[in-house]
Amino acid sequence: MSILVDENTKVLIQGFTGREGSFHGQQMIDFGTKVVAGVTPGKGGTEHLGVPIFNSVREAAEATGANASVIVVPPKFAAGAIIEAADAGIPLIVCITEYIPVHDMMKARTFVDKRGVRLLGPNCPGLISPAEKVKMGIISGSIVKEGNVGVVSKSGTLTYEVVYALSHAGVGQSTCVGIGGDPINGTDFIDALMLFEADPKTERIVLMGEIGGGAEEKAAAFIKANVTKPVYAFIAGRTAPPGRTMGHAGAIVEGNVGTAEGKIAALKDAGVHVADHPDQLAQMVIAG
Amino acid sequence: MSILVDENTKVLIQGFTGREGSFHGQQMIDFGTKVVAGVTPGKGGTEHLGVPIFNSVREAAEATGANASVIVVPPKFAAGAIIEAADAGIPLIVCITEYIPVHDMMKARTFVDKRGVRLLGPNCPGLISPAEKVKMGIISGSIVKEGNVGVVSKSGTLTYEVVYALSHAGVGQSTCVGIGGDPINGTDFIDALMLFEADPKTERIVLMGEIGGGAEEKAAAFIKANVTKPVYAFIAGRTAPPGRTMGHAGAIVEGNVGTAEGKIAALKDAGVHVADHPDQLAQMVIAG
Amino acid sequence: MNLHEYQAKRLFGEYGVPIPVGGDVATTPEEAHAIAAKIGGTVVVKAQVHIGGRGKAGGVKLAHSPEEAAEHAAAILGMDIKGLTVHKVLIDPGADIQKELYLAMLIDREERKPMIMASSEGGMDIEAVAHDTPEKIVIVHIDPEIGLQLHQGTYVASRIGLPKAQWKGFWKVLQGLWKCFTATDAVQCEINPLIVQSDGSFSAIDGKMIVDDNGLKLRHPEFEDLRDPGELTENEKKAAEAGVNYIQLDGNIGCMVNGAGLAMTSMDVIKLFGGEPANFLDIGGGAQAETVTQALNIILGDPKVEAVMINIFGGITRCDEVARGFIEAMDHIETDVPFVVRLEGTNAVEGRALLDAVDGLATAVTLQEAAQKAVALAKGA
Amino acid sequence: MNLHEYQAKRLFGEYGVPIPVGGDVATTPEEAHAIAAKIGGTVVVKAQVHIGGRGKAGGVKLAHSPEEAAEHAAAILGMDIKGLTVHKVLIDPGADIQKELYLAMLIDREERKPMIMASSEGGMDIEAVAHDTPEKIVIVHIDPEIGLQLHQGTYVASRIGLPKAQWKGFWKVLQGLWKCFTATDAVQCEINPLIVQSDGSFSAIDGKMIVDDNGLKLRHPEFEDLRDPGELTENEKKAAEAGVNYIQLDGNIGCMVNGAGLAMTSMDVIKLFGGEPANFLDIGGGAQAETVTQALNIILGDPKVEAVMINIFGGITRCDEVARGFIEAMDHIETDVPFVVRLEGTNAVEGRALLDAVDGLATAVTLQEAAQKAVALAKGA
Repeated sequence: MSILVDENTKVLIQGFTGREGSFHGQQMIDFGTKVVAGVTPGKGGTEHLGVPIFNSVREAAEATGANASVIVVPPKFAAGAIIEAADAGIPLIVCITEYIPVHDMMKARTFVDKRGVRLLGPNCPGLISPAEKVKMGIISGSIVKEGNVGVVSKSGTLTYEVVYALSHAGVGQSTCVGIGGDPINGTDFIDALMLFEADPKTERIVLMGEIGGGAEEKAAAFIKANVTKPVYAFIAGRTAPPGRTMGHAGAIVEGNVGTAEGKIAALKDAGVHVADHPDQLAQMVIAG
Repeated sequence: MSILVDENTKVLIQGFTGREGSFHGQQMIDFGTKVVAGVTPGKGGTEHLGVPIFNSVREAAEATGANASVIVVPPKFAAGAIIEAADAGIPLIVCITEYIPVHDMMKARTFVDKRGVRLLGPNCPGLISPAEKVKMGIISGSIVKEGNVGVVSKSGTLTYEVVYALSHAGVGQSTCVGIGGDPINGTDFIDALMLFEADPKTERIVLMGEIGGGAEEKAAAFIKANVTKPVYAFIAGRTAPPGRTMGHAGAIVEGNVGTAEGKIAALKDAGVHVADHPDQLAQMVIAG
Repeated sequence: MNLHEYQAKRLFGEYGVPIPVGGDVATTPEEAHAIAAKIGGTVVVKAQVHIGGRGKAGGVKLAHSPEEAAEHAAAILGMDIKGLTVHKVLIDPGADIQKELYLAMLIDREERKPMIMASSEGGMDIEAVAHDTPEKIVIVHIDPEIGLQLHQGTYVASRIGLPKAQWKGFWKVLQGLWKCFTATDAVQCEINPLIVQSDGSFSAIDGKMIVDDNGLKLRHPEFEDLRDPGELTENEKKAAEAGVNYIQLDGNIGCMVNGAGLAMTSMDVIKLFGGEPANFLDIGGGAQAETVTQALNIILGDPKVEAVMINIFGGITRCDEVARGFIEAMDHIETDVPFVVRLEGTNAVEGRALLDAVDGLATAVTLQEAAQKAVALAKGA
Repeated sequence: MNLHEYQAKRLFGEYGVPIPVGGDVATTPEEAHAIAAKIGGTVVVKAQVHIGGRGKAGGVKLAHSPEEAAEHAAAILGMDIKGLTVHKVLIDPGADIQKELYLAMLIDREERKPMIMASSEGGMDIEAVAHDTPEKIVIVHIDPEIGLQLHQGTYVASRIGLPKAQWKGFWKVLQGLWKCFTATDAVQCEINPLIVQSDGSFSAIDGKMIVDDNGLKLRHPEFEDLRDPGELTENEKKAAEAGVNYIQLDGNIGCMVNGAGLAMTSMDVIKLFGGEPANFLDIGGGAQAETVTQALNIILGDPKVEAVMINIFGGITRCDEVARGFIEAMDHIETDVPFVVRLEGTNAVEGRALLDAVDGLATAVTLQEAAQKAVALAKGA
């Protein structure tokens, strides 16, 4: 079992025939993911890496029964791709693309909410479920291991660090979910926490946040009120200077809002085990 | 008990200070409706018929706790008024205004759906609940009587005919609901049938349809599958010539679509008692 | 309101849909000659009437010279097509047709959204295509909040089998049609056929548009000039001015009712009791005395009317206003036509009291009674 | 990207927000004189710097003659305000202030929607207003699908206490600001104060704008000309050109990392082990060898750098690409600065194999190990 995906998840990839789409599409296939279709306008009717290509998501979904989409198209077309997938009735959309304009994302997010569609990302590494052999995104299949720790993170590569350390120490994951660090995105910490809390396969939860915004503080309040499973956390950006955006558009400390200290204090107050560095986080989880 | 409204319904009226707003607003008050606010941009801070006036729905709702709105503003502003009420979080909107452009209504309907708001109308007589003493709209309070017949109708004045006949014969109503005959509107027959089916106070249901569209046929299918209470119906427009719009923008027979014969046959097939004229409908209900 | 082909295509063109270049409308053979000469080469002469099947009726003809165009125009102008007289012809350049498509923007009432309907099978009756080969009909719903999206254009282009080289041109047609649809408050914008020419470009060589009357009234008063007055009866013109819903029928009992549903019901009940309604007339909600006066004038303007039934169940309409309008009308109209009046609902007591002062007026308590009396009065006339 | 007041107000004006007439920007006292002479009467001379509190710092002065304007310009140009040098002054006409309001269009991340923030208390620090008198802050969220609605303008106008006669003018300001906000991909459009003049008209006498860098890159390349180059270090300019996220800091350990979260974490871990990061540098996802080469050049362009830590955990980024970029950079750069490289994840094996060919390169298996080695190398330097 897993959150968000299972053995019935049939994935289509928007932007499959591009450079990144091909590379990571192949990795998804290699991991065992049922990649049933690719979408590239103008290449419909062809085949790529053994998968049929369609001109539009709707045609792909109608022909293959795809029920989840991974988006790896350029930023200019990414919000449109999210809207296209939602319009075609795809219930789960994982958008990897970064640098999407915030105005585009506000429209896309409102649209997916209206359709009751779950969006992960954008600017996120996607999700991976070792037990279900489903990988939607770019988290390396080689670093994960089947197990019972649910991982949710704002950051892609930081997730890899922690997951890698966990797996090396023999602690597997139920599902790893990257929600992305953009100011406007889909699934947030609380959504993921709710899913992990409800998932019988998940016994412990790892949360990786970063400076900026108030998502970690809200997650802490939610954990305090609703999460019974042990939660472990790390917050990146303790040394970041205020007023400068740290890569992720959301990662900026403005005034006293969004500091690492505030987030760590809130999490600790909620009973969360907070680590000083990623290796320590893995050690804490391993120690149980 | 009643559908849609109860003793906690606090009504605001958008367009209260206008000619129609004043007349029907007074009638709503006289019927016993808790009219807590009026909204007329520019007249905020004044009073009208003993009710405080606000410049906007949000101000009115914040100040008075209004949780339902009746809209009687001119067609040019009516779709905007619906959006304003939904935007202010009003969960029940009754729009009386007719002649609203269909493009405006498509936008407004999509917006209210997104907010999970119930819309009745536009171009409808509204609703009235004798037992709860709530009247939102223009159905004359003098013709209704407390009882257990649920009435739903596309047509305003036709509703009055039937309700009048029922009341005169001593058969009261739980709630009378006019859904309006516009091509794009809110609550439809099926919504109302679901509510009446679930309402313990409603024992029998009266449905008045008219030519055009397919709402009556769909209602018939729904009744057949889901409604256990006896349903009585009348369909207006048996003598209407095809291809001519009969007042209501929705009332047009195009080809074989939307004929009175087709609707009557579908309703009869669903076990509905269909009358030849309004008085007969009342007689059928009275006869039980 | 229905627009003629030439009006629809001009609007399409204004919003960026490619249309035949140089086409213009003529009301005389001389004008047709001049337009054809200006266009040069082969032209097509097309009757402008609000009815289908004009091709089969001989209302569309090719001409290879200005002289021939004038001849065809002379033949078509004044022609009767299914009861409608042709007053105008459109002279368009002859088309370079490689492929004929169907493309329309409509409103889907069930989904409460605008929708694109398209097909690779253009130039024929789309209902026949839908019936015989439903898989060739492509339907896409447009979210009215965010409007037409690029992926929808791609989907339609792909489904109707256009090669990728033509997608960009098709997208421009679709965008133009959508802009036209929304900006003009249209409920239908149809291009049949939309042709692909030998260079891969598109042209809307036929067009049909219906504009929402409510939108027209509020936002496009200028479209009133596009209304074809030849297609309304005098009474219908008067009704449009007075703002009442009026449709002339074949019977002899005039009806004045408030509310469309009750108006239809009143007609139904008249028929049920053996009469024939002379019209549908809904004075609308909240009508004032003046509207009532105008409505009565319109009803009595139909010479077939031998009795009038007034059936008002007041809601937003107040019976006393109706009574005042009736009394005022009676002051100005000389007529022998008998009336039966039934007032009920809002301010009915006040209204009935006013009518008590009118001599010899038949009244009724119920609609059935009113209808029966009206049928009797009409037979007695 | 932050815009200067004069840039923001010009854009506001383009989208219909009323701004002071005749205002212009000067880089010399002579230009200031000419602009003031053209405006006539009293003018205000305003320093154009991306920092608050310029008024208190003496960066805003009234002048009653062109001569006085030139004098003030001479004093303000070149002035240091909180570490920033003033290169430009705006000369605006003196304002006729009856009332000062606050109006801004922002993005609410929690609600994921644009929002209007307004207050009757303009001309002062809005955070102080929000703190002291929160009831005087009016917030309205805008649905991004349907955009600004008239009722929202009415609500704001009513809540900030404008008399009805001024609503129409206020609605135009709001519409203009909304158009500007969406058309320019702004994340902030602030007018503080928006003044009401004695004739009841509005004028945006101060303005602040921040444009979304992603939107700018895709849709507004022309805005690059508005960037104030004086506020970026040479290295930051190079980073912007290379498309990497780079922020120069005060330490001596250069960092090159993929991913913002891991880059911040790498800085945190360096600090944890007693070092001081010299920069934040995220090469982004899927960086090619060329980007890596440019990034290394940027890091080494900072003379404070005494050791460099490269920490790559490949996902969409491939370690072999990074290794190739590193090797290429080493071919062109002469440097004594020691490196520690840690590669993990996608194509790490291939990447490490490539690096094996580089003599004397320190490598690490974990981030902690890399950080410890980098701290040691920097101390040894």
